[in-house]
Amino acid sequence: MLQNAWLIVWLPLLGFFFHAISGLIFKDRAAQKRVVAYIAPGVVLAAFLVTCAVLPEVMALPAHRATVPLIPGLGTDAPWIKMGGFQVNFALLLDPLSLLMALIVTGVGGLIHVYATGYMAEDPEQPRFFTYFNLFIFMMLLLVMAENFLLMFVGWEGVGTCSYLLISFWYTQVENAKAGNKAFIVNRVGDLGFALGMMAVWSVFGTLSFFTTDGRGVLDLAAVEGGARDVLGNPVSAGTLTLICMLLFVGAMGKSAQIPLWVWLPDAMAGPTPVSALIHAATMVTAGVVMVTRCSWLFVQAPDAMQLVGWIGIATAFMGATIGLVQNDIKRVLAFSTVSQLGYMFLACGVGNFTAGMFHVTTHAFFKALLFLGSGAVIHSMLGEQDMRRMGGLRKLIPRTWLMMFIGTYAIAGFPLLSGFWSKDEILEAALESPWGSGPLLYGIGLLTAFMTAFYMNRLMWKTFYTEPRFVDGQLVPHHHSNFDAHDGHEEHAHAGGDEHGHAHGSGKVHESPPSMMVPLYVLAVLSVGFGIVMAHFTGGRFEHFLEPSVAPKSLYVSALRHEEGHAPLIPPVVGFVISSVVGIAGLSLAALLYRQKMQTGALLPEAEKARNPVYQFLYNKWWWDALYERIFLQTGGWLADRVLWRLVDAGIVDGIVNGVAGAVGLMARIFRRVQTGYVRNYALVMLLGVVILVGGLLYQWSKEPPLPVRERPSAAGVQ
Amino acid sequence: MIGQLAIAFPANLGPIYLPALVPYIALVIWLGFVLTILPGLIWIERVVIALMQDRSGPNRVGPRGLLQPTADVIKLFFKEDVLPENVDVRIYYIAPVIAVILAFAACGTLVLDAIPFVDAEGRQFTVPLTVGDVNIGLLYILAMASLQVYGIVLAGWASNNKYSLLGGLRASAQVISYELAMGLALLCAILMAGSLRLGDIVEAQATRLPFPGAPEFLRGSILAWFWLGTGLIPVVLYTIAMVAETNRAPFDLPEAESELIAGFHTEYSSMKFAMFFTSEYVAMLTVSGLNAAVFWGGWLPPLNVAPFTLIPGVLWFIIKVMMGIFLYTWLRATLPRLRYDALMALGWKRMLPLALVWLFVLAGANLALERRASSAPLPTPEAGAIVPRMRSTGGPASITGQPPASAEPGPQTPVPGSMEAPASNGAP
Amino acid sequence: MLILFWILALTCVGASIAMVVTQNPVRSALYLVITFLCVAVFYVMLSAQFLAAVQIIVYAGAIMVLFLFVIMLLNLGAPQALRERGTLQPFFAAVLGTAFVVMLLLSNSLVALSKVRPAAPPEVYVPLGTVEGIGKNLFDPKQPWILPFEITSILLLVAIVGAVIMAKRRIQDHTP
Amino acid sequence: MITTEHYLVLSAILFTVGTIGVLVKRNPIVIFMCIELMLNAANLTLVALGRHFGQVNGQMYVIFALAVAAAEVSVGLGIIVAIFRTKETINIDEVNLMKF
Repeated sequence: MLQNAWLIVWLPLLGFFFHAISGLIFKDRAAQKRVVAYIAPGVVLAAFLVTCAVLPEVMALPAHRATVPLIPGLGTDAPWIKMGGFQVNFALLLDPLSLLMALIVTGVGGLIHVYATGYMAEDPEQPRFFTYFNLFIFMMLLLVMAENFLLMFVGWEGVGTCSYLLISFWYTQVENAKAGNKAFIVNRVGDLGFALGMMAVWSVFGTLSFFTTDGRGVLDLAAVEGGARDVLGNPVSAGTLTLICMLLFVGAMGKSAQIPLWVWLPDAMAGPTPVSALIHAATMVTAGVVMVTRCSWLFVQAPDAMQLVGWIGIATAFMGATIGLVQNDIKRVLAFSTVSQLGYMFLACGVGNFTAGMFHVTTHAFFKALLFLGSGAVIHSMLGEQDMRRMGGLRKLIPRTWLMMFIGTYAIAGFPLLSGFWSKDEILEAALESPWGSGPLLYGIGLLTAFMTAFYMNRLMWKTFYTEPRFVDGQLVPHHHSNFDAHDGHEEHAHAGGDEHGHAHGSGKVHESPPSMMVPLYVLAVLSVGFGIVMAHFTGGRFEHFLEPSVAPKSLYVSALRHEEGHAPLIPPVVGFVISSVVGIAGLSLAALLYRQKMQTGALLPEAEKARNPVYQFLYNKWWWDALYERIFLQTGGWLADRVLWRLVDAGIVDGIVNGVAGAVGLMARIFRRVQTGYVRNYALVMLLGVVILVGGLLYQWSKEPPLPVRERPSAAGVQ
Repeated sequence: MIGQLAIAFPANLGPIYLPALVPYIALVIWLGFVLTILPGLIWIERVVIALMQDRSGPNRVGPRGLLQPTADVIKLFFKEDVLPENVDVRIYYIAPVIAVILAFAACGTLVLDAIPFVDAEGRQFTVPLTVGDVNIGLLYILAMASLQVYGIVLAGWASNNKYSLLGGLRASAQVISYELAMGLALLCAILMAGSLRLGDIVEAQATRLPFPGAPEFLRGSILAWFWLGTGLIPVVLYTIAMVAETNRAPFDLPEAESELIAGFHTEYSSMKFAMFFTSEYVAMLTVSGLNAAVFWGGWLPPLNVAPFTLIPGVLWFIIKVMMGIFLYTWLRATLPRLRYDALMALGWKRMLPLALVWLFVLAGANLALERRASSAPLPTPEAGAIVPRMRSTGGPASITGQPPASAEPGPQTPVPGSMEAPASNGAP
Repeated sequence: MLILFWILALTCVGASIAMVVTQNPVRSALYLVITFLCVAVFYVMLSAQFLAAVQIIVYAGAIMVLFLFVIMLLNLGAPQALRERGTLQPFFAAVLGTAFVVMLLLSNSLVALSKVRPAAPPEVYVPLGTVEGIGKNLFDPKQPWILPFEITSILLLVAIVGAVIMAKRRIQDHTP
Repeated sequence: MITTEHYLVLSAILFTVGTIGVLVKRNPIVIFMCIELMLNAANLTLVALGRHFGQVNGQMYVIFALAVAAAEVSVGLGIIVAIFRTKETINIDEVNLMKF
């Protein structure tokens, strides 16, 4: 099976091709949608099965690592680019890290695909949606399984493209298109960092492959005993490594929505909810964490970069949590929670506990997907309504959805023994023992963030499910998310051979979601509950051991910091558990206490109060980040572009030079055109002048050295 | 040869090297003939035309008008020499001179006969009876013929007369056009003979069999001559072209009375007119002589049998030339004048392509024959039809009158990388 | 021979100068014909008989007749038609021309050909100029002339077509 | 005794005369003639040098030069006729579109 690992990547790609041309195959849109709805989740789940089959084989290998060809039939050294010493191969790297991510991508992704078949059933452009979705899965798999930086970069850019396409999937609404643009453009900044980091890697290590059989890969060289070696075998200076790591981290910032490049993620919620779940919560935004983890051997030898990662992470976590406190859009709350959780992950990386970060990536994928899909189910039930201020009392109406959301909330809030608790606790513990100091500070902020997370998640629950309904059931106005107007959508729906709940839509009543949406929720709920305890507790740190071959050992980091290993933890783990549990439960409880008193309005502050409260405004407006960016980049940049670059540089200097040259030439031409009399004789005269000068020069030359050797003339050789 | 009698003159008569005198003898013979026959030609022409048109012709001056040409000459001598107004005087005067000089220059290289000599060691060799024997003889004649047009053109232009100018223009266009067909027709014969020298061409006819396996007495007979040997078409083409080249009827457009009064010599009178007249008839003699030499066996008798071989070669040649003159007359009496566009169309669209194609056909046939001959068991140098027969008197020596022996090694001297022995030409 | 050379050379140069000086194109053409004929005789003196004949046939017989034909056709014979205006052009031309010829003479005397390499004996070069010598060389597969010869034939064909196209009166020129 | 240098000097003079003619004449036909003269001068040089070196190449070149000259004259005179037809003159100073 190992040699067939290319199937993991190829199945979604084939799905993509199929969906892309399905419009040509099926004349009947309904039939097309039906077939696509089977093929799209089918290929992803098939890829999941292949991954599951490949996993034990890889783990059975001594190095827990395998390089397999990407193009079937070719070797692992099948070159994609080959220029001189620069070679990039078409190959996949299979190791615990990539396989873990592949499992998440295909597993969670598959579930979300199944969910999406229900969620997108009414959209007439459902085939296009799944086209992008399958392409995204392919690109994401390429990203996590790439054998080298450049192939990873392809996936990196590919998921960015899919993200853009899916955010603005309903492109007829201009906000969606703008959100897509914003995501794409902000990501460009990060991508530039990644690209520069990649070039720096190549210039130092002379290759882009992570591992090679001859031990000349980037990470092979970085993992050399006694510090990283460059391509010539010389030690790489810490400064160089720091530069490389910082550049790579800039890329991670963009993709994983860290300060200062986080602003695109909340806006990305404009896409369909499965997109938010899959791309902007479970998989793509973790790409930065994966990349940092993949490069852990580089990062651990660059302490300054690690510190930066850690501080950025904790700052993002805190900021995301604070903003999440006050958002009203159900998906936005989740989006800021995602930003916040990603911050946790980077915090884990920054303090050198990459496995904790990856653990959180995994658990987060489960419960955040659960939450997003649950919120999607809520939105679906509410006929497209997303604003929590117009919800409430849904627990009675959609109890199964409530249960799923409840599990998700408690999982993310760090309720004891649920999976979020384990991973978050591990991160906080690691932060407390931060190798570069400031451990208590990080721990404190982390706890505060965890508290706020629990609070705003329960706030979401209360606003949505427990308080009095702030709408009239049966009179809901459907919010049609579609590129076509309501009639078209309903006609499509009717043609699609409507199931019953189509009529529920028509009646404007809240209704439970169809099974295709609920079944993935159940699976994710189970994982959210059980995964953490199984992995972290029952199997005794199985997860950590599993990832060990892919991640730099902590000892390397500590030795790089010249710290001594094995000092006693500041607080024993049991105490840590308790503190985490208390904080989580406290946050949940506080929210419950506060909102129990506001059952009618479902809001802690009246609207008028909100407008006057500067703290509220500060948080509600996302710390004024967007305004800051607007001021700095849009206005300043606009001024720069308009006044300086266009009017001064382009119109003044560049055009001035060009026009000046042209004008000068014209002026010269006006002078010299007198030479062109039009009389051929004059031209011929000048030619003769040239010939005279030429022959004269030659003669002068010959007068100094004769062109031919002079010989004596033999006698009687004359003519007649 | 002086007849076909096996007479050979000794080469050295005392201190005199006889072959060196041959050109002077030829000059005397040829000039005498031309100057004598010229007035006669006019008489012949008039009488023949008169006979053909069933009228008396000249009959007042002398018996049967025989003295008529003399009277004409005297009249021309004594007529007033008119100089029209606004002519370009120098060119007006020089044009007839050019015409007559070039006409005579061309006819000088015609070969009248071959004189056999035997030197002191008893070796026989022949010397062509001609004023100037050049190894590019045919080219020379063509060159002179092409220059003759100057006389006409300049006369036409210098006369300051529209008719003259048009006549001159017509003449130049006509001569240039027909020169091509003429040259190509001659090339066919040159191809067969392998030489440009007139004497060689005639000797090639003398030693030729009419067809392979013909009886020996036909060798060099009238059937072996090139009029048949080149396949009839070249001789027809040449005959037409030669008439056109000399601006004679039916190609006499440069002096078409009905359109151009008298064409280029409208403004000429007296002796200058006589010069044009002379040049035209000398040119007729020249092209007829060329016709006779190239296509009709030159000085050869029609058959190598007794009554014919008794007549000297010079006489045979003159007979053939006179037959050409008769042809001219006959055509003039018979055919109407061509329209100008028909003239051009005939020259460019009919004769030139035909000549070109025929040249190719002939060359191909010769090549095939040569192949077959060279694959024969015992190839002889004479086997190929285009094997050049180089005369021993080569180079410019014969022009300068030096003994031919001095240039003996000339043509046969192999130059490295440039020449091969003729026999090896077609060998695979 | 030397006397003949000098006579011809002076005739040749004189005719060429007269060609340039005279205002009458027809006379120019005639003087040029004289020059060509002199050159033809030089060819004979240089043992290039074939070239001499070709020079007369092609240059004097065809090219110059063509010139005369065109001159007469366009009726450009009137001497006053193209009178030269007084410009500095002739002066500069004369100066430069003089400088040019002086330099050419200098170069000739400088190279001193016969001192550099002795002239070939007559038995080597005399056969070269005959029709046979030229022809054998021209079509000798070992010599590089066959291809140029064929290309020349194409060139002439092109020239024929070009001349016809150029001089042909277009029908649409005369339709309103 | 005519040496090769005689011919070379002669052709140099002829060539220069032709050059000057090209420069001073206004009648394109005469200019053509002058070019022909220059060609002839060059041909004379070639033949003279060919004889000097005992090589046939000089004469070969002249043959090709003759062919080219013939082609040139035919096309050139065609052009002149065409120009005359459109401009009613062939004064080369009035055929001066190649200027500012």
